[in-house]
Amino acid sequence: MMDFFVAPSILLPGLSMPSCLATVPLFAANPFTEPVGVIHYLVVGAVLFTAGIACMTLKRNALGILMGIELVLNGANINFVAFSSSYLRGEGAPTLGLDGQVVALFVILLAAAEAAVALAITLNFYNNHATVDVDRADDLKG
Amino acid sequence: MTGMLAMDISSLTDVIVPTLATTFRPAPILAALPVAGVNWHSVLFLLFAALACGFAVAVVAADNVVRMALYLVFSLGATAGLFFLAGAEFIGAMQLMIYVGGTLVLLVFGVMLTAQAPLVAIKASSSDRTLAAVAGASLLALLLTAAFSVDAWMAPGSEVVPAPSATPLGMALIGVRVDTPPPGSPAGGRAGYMLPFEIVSVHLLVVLVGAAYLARAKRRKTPRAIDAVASAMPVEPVVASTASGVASGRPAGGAKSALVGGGR
Amino acid sequence: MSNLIDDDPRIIEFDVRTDEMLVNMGPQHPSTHGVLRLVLRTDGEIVSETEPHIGYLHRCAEKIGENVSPRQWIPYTDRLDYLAAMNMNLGWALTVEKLMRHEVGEKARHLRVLIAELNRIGSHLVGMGAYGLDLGTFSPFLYAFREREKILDLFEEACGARLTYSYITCGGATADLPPGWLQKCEAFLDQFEPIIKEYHALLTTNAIFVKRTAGIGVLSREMAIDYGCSGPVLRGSGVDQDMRRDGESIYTGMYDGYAFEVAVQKDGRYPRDHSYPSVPKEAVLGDCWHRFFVRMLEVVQSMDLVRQAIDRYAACKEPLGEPMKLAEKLPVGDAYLETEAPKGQMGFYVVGNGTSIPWRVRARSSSFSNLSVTHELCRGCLIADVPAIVGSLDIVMGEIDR
Amino acid sequence: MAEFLIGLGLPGWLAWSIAALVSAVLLLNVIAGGALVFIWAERKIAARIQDRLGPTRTGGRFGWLQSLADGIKLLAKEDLMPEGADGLLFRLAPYVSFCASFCAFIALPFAFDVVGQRLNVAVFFVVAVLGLEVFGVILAGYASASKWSLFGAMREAAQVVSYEVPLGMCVVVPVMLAGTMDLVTIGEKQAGWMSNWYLFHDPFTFVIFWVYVTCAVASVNRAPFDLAEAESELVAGFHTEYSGLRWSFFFMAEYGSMFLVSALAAVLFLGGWNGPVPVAQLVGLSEGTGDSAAYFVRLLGLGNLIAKATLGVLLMMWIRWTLPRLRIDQVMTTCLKYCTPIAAVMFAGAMFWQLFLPGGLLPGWSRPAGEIREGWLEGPGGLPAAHPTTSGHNVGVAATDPSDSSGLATRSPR
Repeated sequence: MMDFFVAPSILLPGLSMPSCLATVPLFAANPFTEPVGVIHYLVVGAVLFTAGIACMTLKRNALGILMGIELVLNGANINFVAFSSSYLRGEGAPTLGLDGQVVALFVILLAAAEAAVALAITLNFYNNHATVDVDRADDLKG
Repeated sequence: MTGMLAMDISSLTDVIVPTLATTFRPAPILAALPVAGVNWHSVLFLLFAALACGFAVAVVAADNVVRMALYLVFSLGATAGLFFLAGAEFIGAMQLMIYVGGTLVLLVFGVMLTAQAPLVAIKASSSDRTLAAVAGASLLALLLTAAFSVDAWMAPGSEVVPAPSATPLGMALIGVRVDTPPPGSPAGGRAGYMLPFEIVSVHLLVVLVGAAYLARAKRRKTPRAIDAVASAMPVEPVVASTASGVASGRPAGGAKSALVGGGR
Repeated sequence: MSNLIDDDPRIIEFDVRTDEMLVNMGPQHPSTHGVLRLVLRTDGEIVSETEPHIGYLHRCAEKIGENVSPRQWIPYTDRLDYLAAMNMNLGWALTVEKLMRHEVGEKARHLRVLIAELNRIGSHLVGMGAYGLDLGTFSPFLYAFREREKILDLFEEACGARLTYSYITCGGATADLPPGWLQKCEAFLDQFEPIIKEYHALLTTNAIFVKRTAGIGVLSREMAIDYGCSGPVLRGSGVDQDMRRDGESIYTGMYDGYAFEVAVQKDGRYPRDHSYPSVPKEAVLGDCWHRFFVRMLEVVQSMDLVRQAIDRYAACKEPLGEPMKLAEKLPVGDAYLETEAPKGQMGFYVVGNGTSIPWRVRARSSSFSNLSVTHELCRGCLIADVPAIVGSLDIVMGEIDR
Repeated sequence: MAEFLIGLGLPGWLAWSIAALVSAVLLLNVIAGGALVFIWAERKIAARIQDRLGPTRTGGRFGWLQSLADGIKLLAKEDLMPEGADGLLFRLAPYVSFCASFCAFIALPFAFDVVGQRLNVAVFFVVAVLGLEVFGVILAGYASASKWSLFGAMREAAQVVSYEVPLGMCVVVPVMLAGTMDLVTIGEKQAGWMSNWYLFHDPFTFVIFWVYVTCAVASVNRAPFDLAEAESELVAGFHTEYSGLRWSFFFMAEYGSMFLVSALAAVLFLGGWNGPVPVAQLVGLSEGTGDSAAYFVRLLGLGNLIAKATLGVLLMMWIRWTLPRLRIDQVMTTCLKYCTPIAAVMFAGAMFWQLFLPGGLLPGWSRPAGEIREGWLEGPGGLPAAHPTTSGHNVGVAATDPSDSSGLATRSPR
């Protein structure tokens, strides 16, 4: 499992490197001693987001797709909290302040509601077709 | 008299502690340890980030739906840890309680209800896997380049910050913004969140009532004969087998009574 | 893929597809008294069908009865209902005496009433304690056994055994009571009187106990009579029948002159209900609570009978008399007699063919017919109710499987 | 602790790590020690209730080594796994359950500022983590591949999740009275005589305490609500297939959360580390007067809290050995039809009481706990009233209210 935040430059040999190569030393230095910045959280958020998208595309089980959605929502949440936290932004940098946290709060609440409805639909689907395999949900096919 | 007693004890200890400190000097080897000042905040961040990303990838990789649910629980738990580290304690606790303790319990209930024997592990074909891997990697690369392109985000975090407190968040939710506006933010009052807060609560009520209605258990007059469970694998022929729960506990042999036998 | 909903008109709507499970409340289950196996068909928590499987404790007791003389079969009757061995001995002894038309002395009759009723108290105590266990509380079991130990000490003094006594035998009893036994028995009864109130407080009036038993497993009068239930199960449904009063003369003769009231609810009132807790409003006649309450009343009733038996036994001066000889010749013919055992009407049938070995021996078990009611009572109840219902029937597998 | 080590010349980060390690080990021992004592206490109490002696022969007079004997037996027992079981989940379940129970101890204060990590959202964190124990149970039930354990797991999951609602509501009332979720502040606001305890603050909170006790007993799966391991029906519920060390982890998790729930009740309602009579203040010792005095006061506080928590656990044991078990639907109805409505009404009552009678019936009778609320309104950016910015690095508004004499500004995490 690639350790993303230590050396992203290895990951993207082929692509044209962005101008920010100069700040790579931020990561070349020992990650254990450097204070954590927003970029670290953005990387984790990106990984979660991508895993969520992959899970939604890959899984044939309706509940697998639901789990993918949860991962995507959490990826977004991490970014919101990262931008709202004064730890990570350093002195004087404009942060989202409280708004980031409140939006994250609403995302969590609405994810609960969404999961409830999605599960009700899945159970009814399972009830009608005795399976949760989404590939078998092709009744409307022409 | 008691006051006197208190004085004696405290004066006594004031003598002991300094002498103890001077005599016991850790040997210089301690200072020569290879790792300079380890920043615990970063180390914990690396731990929780590794957990979150590792289990997220494990969710994608796993086939058994129950294992996927377990890995998701660990991944979201680690995310809650990340929130705590970022200073958003209330959001971390909220994530633990609502998300992991509520939504995922709901999800696990759904898994338990539907994960009958044939549906537990639906294998994805290998071609889909490689396709998903390539698409995922490219999307990740795109996101990372975008993230690295902004220099402002690359600055390391600050050391000394105010202790996190949930009260400003609570006050914001009822409309009174008591937190100091961050430096450089536009002047003028910032909006409280009274209206969205009320809307979300009503929304949650409506949604949960709807979901409960959608998945309600309906009464029925006669006990329902179990019909054949359509196998999830299109390859296998549809086997008319009694779907008797997770582990089939069919009583061994026994008389051909109506209860046990039956040509289902 | 065709629509799988079976459009059967009887089905109004379909259920969330939870599969019905066949669940084994297996022979080694802690709450089925002894080795009873219940196959439950459950849909989630609701039990739709129950099928008891028995036979795990079968020992061919009746076949052995055809190879030994009646007095030699007494130890086998101990092992039928091992919680009330004295009543079993009494039932078999009376049946043989009915066949032989052998009259037992008055002292032996009073001794038999004394011992049988004392054993009924012991059996009901075990019933009460085990029922507490089925509902999840452990303490009443130990309170019940503390009292039962005292009864067993008395029996040990009388006949040397604590569980399988073989004390009452054809033609009387194997030995007379040792001196001083009556005073000890009376002392036990005196200290047992207030403890009954303790049991009522512990279980009968306990709010959670009432919630778990009132209105559960309601057995109607007609169904109780149809299935041939007997004893506290029958009286719990309000049927006024007790073999000690309605039985055959040879059995009821023993209880002549005893002040005796059948513990059954007649027109809404239990006998002497002034000193007992009132019936809770949720309790329906014939439910688990009433069966339990009838057993508690019978304990008090048996205590009165024992006191009267002590006085009458002390009053008759002549010796106890010898029991029948081991190899007594049985007349040709048969005899069937039902006695009121603690679990219900225990019937014994014996066929003599002139030799000292009976030609055929058969025992009619009360628990067997009481158990046959479970699939009626357990239909539609929750899984937690099944042990509550089976516990209220107070069945003993030794008696059922024989 | 860390300052002390730094004083000894250790580098900063090593000092902080050792301090964290020490508090973690201490908390672990609280659970382990607690479990040992409670195993013995449960056997003795059960015996006394059932008119018998309980363990007498193991180790000296009162059989106090019985817990050790149990421990050795559990260690020696073979850890078998049923044939159809799902290996990973089966092994993981007890540790998930134990971690959830242990994790909540981090935010639990044992005396003034003697706490693993002083969280500002301590109450919320404890209740949230308490709910996570359900996963250990569900995993155990599913992984044991037997119908009975699945029944037990589903019952327990449904029960614990549904009892979280009234539990949450009961916990909110003391938080409202104290104006903060920080357990240390809640405990400290109940200092002084017993009348300052929130239990006696107003009649509504008194009722809420008893609803809390019921919900706590239910959410920890004890006494009349122990559906999951109902011996008579489900053999032993979700941990039927476990034996040996794994089973002992479930056992420790149960005793840990029992102690936790009682300690939470003690801090929220019964004044936490403040004894019925403020002995420390009477004797003249208090936080301010020198190190050893503060240490003694905290030791006294520690004793108070552990005594109250132990009383709570003994109460649970007493209930267990007297009452029969409720049926699953009766448990659910008590939650939805009795606990939640009563908690809601009492919460509303406490709120109105707090709004209209902040000083209690007699104005001076109990210290007005509501000022923290006003303090916030005058904050910068809020209403125009100027607010004295407290010294030091605390840019935001002080979490403590100005009138609180012993107000300690929340310390900076670094």
